[in-house]
Amino acid sequence: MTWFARLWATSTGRFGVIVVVVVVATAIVSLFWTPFDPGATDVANRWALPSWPHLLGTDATGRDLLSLIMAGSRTTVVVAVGAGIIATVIGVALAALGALTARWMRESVAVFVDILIAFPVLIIAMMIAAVFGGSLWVVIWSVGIGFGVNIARVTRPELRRVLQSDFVLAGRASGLTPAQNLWRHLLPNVAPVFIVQLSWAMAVAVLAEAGLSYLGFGAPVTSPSWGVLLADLQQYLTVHPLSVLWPGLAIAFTVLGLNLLGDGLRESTDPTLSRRRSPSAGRARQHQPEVVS
Amino acid sequence: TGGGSSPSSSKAAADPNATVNVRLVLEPGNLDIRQTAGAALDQILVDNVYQGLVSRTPDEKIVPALASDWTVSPDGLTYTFTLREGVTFDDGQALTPEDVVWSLQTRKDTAAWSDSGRLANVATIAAEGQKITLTLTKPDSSLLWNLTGRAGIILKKDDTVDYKTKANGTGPFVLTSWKQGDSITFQRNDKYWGTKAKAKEIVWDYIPDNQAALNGALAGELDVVTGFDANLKKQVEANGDFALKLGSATDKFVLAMNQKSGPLADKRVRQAIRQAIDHDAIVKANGSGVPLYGPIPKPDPGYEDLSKVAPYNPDAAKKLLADAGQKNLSLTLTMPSFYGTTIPQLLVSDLNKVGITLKVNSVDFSTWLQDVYTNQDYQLSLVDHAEARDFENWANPDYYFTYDNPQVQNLYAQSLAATSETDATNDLSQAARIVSNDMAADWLFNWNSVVAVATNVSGMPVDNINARINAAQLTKSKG
Amino acid sequence: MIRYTLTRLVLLLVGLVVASVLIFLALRVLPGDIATLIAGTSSTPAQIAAIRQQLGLDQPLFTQFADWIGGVVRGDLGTSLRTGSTVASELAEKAQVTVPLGIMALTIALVFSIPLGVLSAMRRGRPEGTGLSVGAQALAAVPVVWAGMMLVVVFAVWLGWLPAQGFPRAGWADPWAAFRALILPAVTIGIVEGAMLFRFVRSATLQAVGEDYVRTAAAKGLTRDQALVRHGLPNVGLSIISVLGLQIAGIIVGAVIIEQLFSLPGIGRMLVADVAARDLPKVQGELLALTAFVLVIGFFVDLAHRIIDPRQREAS
Amino acid sequence: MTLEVRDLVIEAGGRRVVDGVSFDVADGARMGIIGESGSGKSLTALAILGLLPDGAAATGSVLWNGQEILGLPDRELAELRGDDIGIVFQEPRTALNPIRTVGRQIAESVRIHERVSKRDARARAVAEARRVSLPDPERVVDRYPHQLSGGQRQRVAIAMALACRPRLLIADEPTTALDVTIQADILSLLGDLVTEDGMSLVFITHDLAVLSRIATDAVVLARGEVVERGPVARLLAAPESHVTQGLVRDATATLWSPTHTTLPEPPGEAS
Amino acid sequence: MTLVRARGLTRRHPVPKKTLFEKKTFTTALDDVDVDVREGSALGVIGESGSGKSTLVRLLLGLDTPTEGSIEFDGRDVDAGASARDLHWLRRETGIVFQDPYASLDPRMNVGRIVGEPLWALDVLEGSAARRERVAEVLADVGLEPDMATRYPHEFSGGQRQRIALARAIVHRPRLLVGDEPMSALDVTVRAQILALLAKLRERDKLTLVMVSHDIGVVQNLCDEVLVMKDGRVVEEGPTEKVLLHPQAAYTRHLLSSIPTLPAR
Ligand SMILES: Nc1ncnc2c1ncn2[C@@H]1O[C@H](COP(=O)(O)OP(=O)(O)OP(=O)(O)O)[C@@H](O)[C@H]1O
Ligand SMILES: Nc1ncnc2c1ncn2[C@@H]1O[C@H](COP(=O)(O)OP(=O)(O)OP(=O)(O)O)[C@@H](O)[C@H]1O
Ligand SMILES: [Mg+2]
Ligand SMILES: [Mg+2]
Repeated sequence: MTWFARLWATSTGRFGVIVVVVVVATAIVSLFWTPFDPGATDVANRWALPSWPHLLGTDATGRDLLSLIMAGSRTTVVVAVGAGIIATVIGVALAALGALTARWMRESVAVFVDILIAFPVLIIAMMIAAVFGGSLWVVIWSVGIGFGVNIARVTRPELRRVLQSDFVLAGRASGLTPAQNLWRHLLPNVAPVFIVQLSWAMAVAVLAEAGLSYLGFGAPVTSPSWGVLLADLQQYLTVHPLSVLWPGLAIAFTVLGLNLLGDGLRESTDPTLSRRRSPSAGRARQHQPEVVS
Repeated sequence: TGGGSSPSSSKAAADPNATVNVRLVLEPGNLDIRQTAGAALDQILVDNVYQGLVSRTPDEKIVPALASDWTVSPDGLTYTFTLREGVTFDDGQALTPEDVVWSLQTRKDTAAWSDSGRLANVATIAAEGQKITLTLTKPDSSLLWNLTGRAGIILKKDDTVDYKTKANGTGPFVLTSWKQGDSITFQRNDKYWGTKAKAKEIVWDYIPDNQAALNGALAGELDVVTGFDANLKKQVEANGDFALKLGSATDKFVLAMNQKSGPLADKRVRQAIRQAIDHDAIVKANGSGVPLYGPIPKPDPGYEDLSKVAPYNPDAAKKLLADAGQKNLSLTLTMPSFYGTTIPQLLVSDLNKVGITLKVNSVDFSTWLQDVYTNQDYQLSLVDHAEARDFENWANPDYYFTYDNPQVQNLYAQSLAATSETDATNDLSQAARIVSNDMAADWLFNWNSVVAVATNVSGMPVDNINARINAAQLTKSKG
Repeated sequence: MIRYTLTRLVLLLVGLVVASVLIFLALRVLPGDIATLIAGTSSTPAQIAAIRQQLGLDQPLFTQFADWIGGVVRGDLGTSLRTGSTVASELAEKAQVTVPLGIMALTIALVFSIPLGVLSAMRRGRPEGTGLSVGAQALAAVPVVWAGMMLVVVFAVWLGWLPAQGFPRAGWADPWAAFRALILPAVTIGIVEGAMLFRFVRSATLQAVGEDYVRTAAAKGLTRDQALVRHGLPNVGLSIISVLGLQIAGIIVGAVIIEQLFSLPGIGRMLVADVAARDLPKVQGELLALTAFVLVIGFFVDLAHRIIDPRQREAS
Repeated sequence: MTLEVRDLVIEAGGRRVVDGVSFDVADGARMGIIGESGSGKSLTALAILGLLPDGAAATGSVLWNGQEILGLPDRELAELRGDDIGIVFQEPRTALNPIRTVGRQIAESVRIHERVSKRDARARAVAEARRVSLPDPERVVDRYPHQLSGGQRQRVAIAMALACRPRLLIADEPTTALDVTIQADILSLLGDLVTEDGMSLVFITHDLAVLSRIATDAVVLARGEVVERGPVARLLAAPESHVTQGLVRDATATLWSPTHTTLPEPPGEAS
Repeated sequence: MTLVRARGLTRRHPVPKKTLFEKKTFTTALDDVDVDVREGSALGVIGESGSGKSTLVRLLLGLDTPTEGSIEFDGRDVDAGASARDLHWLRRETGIVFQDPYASLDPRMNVGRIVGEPLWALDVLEGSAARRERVAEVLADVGLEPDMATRYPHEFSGGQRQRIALARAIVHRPRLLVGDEPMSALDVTVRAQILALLAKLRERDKLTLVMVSHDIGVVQNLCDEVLVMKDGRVVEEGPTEKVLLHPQAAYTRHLLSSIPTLPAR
């Protein structure tokens, strides 16, 4: 079975995949079509309740909420992917430095990572926002840095473990250079741990976008973004409670999807959850059922 | 609107021991009235704690304060004030003429103090008994007005009070505590020289979040909510314990355009932007305020209706842009982040309709000060200029407005030098018309204050309360 | 153990030094300064220069850093440029809101996540276990701002049981009012953080279910649930302790947002205001204190690990 | 005290992995269960005590002294476990709780079933540790599992299973993870204990040589079914089913033989 | 003729410092060991867990650097510190099978790639077709179907996996095959099969074998020389017959007497 089939077989994974597909598809569709121009205001029709033609209603300046939510998924995708990429680069770099280099280097990197972890994401965000003004980049970089450090922390021991595994040694015995070994054996085997972390990082990024937008460090106030929309509409919560529901639901739905995707990936890639790991020493005999799920 | 304070609708007798909780939006950085800029300080400290020789009413009339009366020589060069007797500072020390001379002189001579430039025309300050005499180098029709503000505040000579966190004034209230990030508390000054304040205690609660303020009001934790978002009107009125009051104000939301270079140096582009913006929609979306088409708002002298200069007309705007050869114009608006999202949303949409892509960069106020105000590194900027009678900025070519028209500068100088109020006003309105015709900027609207006042509260001023709130009459009845 | 503590202490100090340099440098990159802010929108360059000199902002960077660090070493976190009061005293004052808020939030998070996480792991595969897990997943996905608003609308605005915002001016002199003011904010952070913790507890417990030593314990005459609780959980607890270290950072972030939402005069809101005001000495003092706090928590987490886990307690 | 297993069927992961296994263990008997890896030996043992892992379920009948114990509520089964029936598992590395002293773990079943005080429990732990020949029992009870060697840990596991003097001991490959020298010690220890107390023993292994040392009778499992049963000596000397024959042949092929060193005849062709 | 010749091999590992203030300490995994492996012979290494068997094997194959001592392979110095490419000559001559059939195969590679890895890495045989052919051939040699090359390790039983590992170790036709307890993780049935396979390869390809095992039966059946180790030292060595049937060292005797036996048939 491919990893995807295994993922699809778990109910969490399936839900996660569906959510991600829905969000990405919405983002793509919104590039070409939304019911209304998401930026177009129509003050005469402000605070319309859900009805035709504004299926989800309108906001304080009469913008169509459905169009805004659709267009906002673009921002969400950009934030999630951007934060994901930065977290990946930082995570891999720090994990590699912390696992593959000389011992003094490994240990200093580990200490450095521990210090960085002590800086909450938000504080990184505030600093970046103060320098460059509120923008998506603030969210992307701060979550990317913050979670990259987390990923490094989780991936490093995993990398060490794989590094000490017999098949890496066997690779050396077969004549592989360290670089070849890294590429052929180490990275593919660390990838699962990594991907799981990544999907959680993306979930955090989506949530962080909402939190940072509320504090004014997030996306530009006029860009279609769920976080901005939520921050914007929450001011009128007691008067127009229905409108604030939509961005909240969109965020919760996406975050739930990404979290469950991460859980599903973990279930479907972690060998400890399907069969017991072989003891590293001793003469424990292993048995393998004919069909492995 | 227009009255100094809202009449109380409650018949119940005022409670002399009342504590009134007033929500304000922006907290001052510190309490140093000498040099810390920002309306947040004047708003509560001037009149209530600190006083000048003269003061002003919410509708901009100049009235006696520490001076019981004053005279101006016919040539407009000598101002003579009679200082009241029996005035004491909060620390118990009596106010002396030396304090007055020292305060004004130090203000004039200390660059770091705010508004020191406003006393630039004053040549000498002298005291003789209770008579304080100011002689001027040239007539200055704004001097009295200036003395009602920071420039005229009277402090105790060589006071050692920690100005940053405490105050020592002569007003009807004593500042008793400042809990940073939360509230400032005033207590009635029982040794006040004039009519004593009505409430025993006023608490200024700083709550930036509108919804939190509304919740606080609904939960009975606040008696007055200023800076109320008119969009939340329904909620507060449904509650029945509050009434919404509208007050006039001199807040001008100025869409400044950097006309030194780039596409905005072209007057047609600036006009196109003005005509593309639907000012009525902005007012409607904001829920309060009045449209404004020139640099002087209605409460200030020199106001006239300039709505014909650049009326809303997207088609005309498109044509102007085409004439100017601007296709696919993309502009960046730099604005402090605390003005909310409604206005930028409308601007983006309106400009988009005529083919201008607007990017909005909302930043910390300090970043705005550095980039826009100091370095003039911007294309469009949006700031609320709350100060009354601040036309001088259009006559200052170095100001961040980047507007430089000698004719306007002359007219303004002329108005300052005028010894008759009518002349001064006429000069101002003429200058304002030129500024608007030059498309020096766009004035989105004249903000009005919206105040939610509990039905058992009386004496809450509603006009111009962004500039100052005289709380002497403010009080609450029991129940 | 003592040696280990010393080693770990050295690491902690190294961490603090690195952090202080990072903080100092990072803040100097901020555009705008407090002098222009004090001077305002009708200022002249001369006025700004005068203020800058008055505040010592014209000193070279290194001098400023040396002054600051020198003070920190002597236990002086610095003074605010805006108000002239010491950072330490302001932190101490705001801590009266934030620390109880954090403790309450953490307590709520723990009280709700640990038993329910364990329960849902024990009832895995059954409707109630799945239901708990789905509920927690959903809660963990809710933005904290949204959760806070909903709670306010229900419990403060509709039902009027609890205050909607603010903190009593009397502070803890009026303990009941102060406590009530913190309930909604703490519940908001508590359930969102607790939901995340729940997921962790559940998965750690599920892992413990499969451990051989839990089965061994059951073989000795415990029911399987008892075996899990008596033998699995203490081990789960070990990993929860490490996660808690990180959770504290999460609570700090939550506090910044929540203090804003509930207008609480706490450290988070003060920090945001100070950054906006470019009161750099104060911001760096606050950040250093915050970082030190998290690092110290990390220190104690590691020590706790050592003490609880005999495998690590061993020196050699 | 007899154990009767009748038509035990275990479904795991949607497959039938134990299919109709029956056997009896009389009082004082030493019964072996052998079979190749994956033949269902461990699951059978776990099913008897109601300790099957998640996703596995048993049907059929398990009688302990004539009482049906299969499908009893966990609470009632728990009273039997450790008291009437003790079990030792294969892997000494993971079978002990890493954060509890071994003394506490040894005495736990005593505390559960006999409700003795903490102090008495400790004394019992020392006594039990001595019984399984742990060195320096007074001190060893205060150690943690990671401070013991593999052989010592397995002794602890045995002490734990025996602490309440069960009537039946199930040993699931208790020596597979150990060195031969240690294995020899443990086997003789077990043999002695069973003889002394007269309890019955179910010994699970895949190793015929080990089986022949410890058990008198055995059942042979293959793919979840019993393919042959009888006295061990007979099974080794004259295996009937070809599964047993294969096991015996393969065992001989790789087994150390102190008498000859010539290569034996080629073993079963690689499949 | 001596294929491998090692003198005075010592390997110490630093004990990780638990605190900054500790002195550096070492454990000695291997202590002054001499080994000679004759071309075409089969050397068995036995001894209890932790006696340094694996350490010895790694040193012999240049996978680890000795703290002291030297190794020659076919008269040429083995320098484990050299770059991977500079060791290709040694890798072409040697192959290794590890104990754990689950841990030694990369779960994310198919069998064809795993087995073909030495060919690829060592640049043996030109062209992917030739390599594929050799992989199919060697799979057949170890008793697996050639079409299994496209499957993944987890689809195989332990015994089959160990054959895959064996195929990888011999795919480039080395002269020396080293097994580090290649059978101890398998059950008797499979063990017998692998044993037969090794015997066949030894016969047919004239492989030199070094076989580490705690399982004395395996050594007895496969090897003509034996090395007995304890605590990093060699306690006894010599022809299999001599050492196993007439052990001299007390430890060897104890070891042999611990082994369970079947009653004679
Ligand atoms: N939790 C489980 N879920 C699904 N299948 C299982 C589970 N546990 C065991 N099995 C399968 O049941 C069969 C019997 O397993 P069992 O552990 O009883 O074998 P065994 O005879 O003890 O083998 P070994 O000698 O290797 O210990 C095997 O095919 C195994 O794969
Ligand atoms: N990387 C290492 N760091 C520290 N000590 C090590 C390391 N590798 C091996 N040792 C120690 O060296 C000694 C010999 O180990 P080695 O693995 O060679 O033993 P072995 O005979 O192969 O044992 P086994 O039969 O368990 O595989 C052991 O005490 C081991 O703990
Ligand atoms: Mg088993
Ligand atoms: Mg080894």
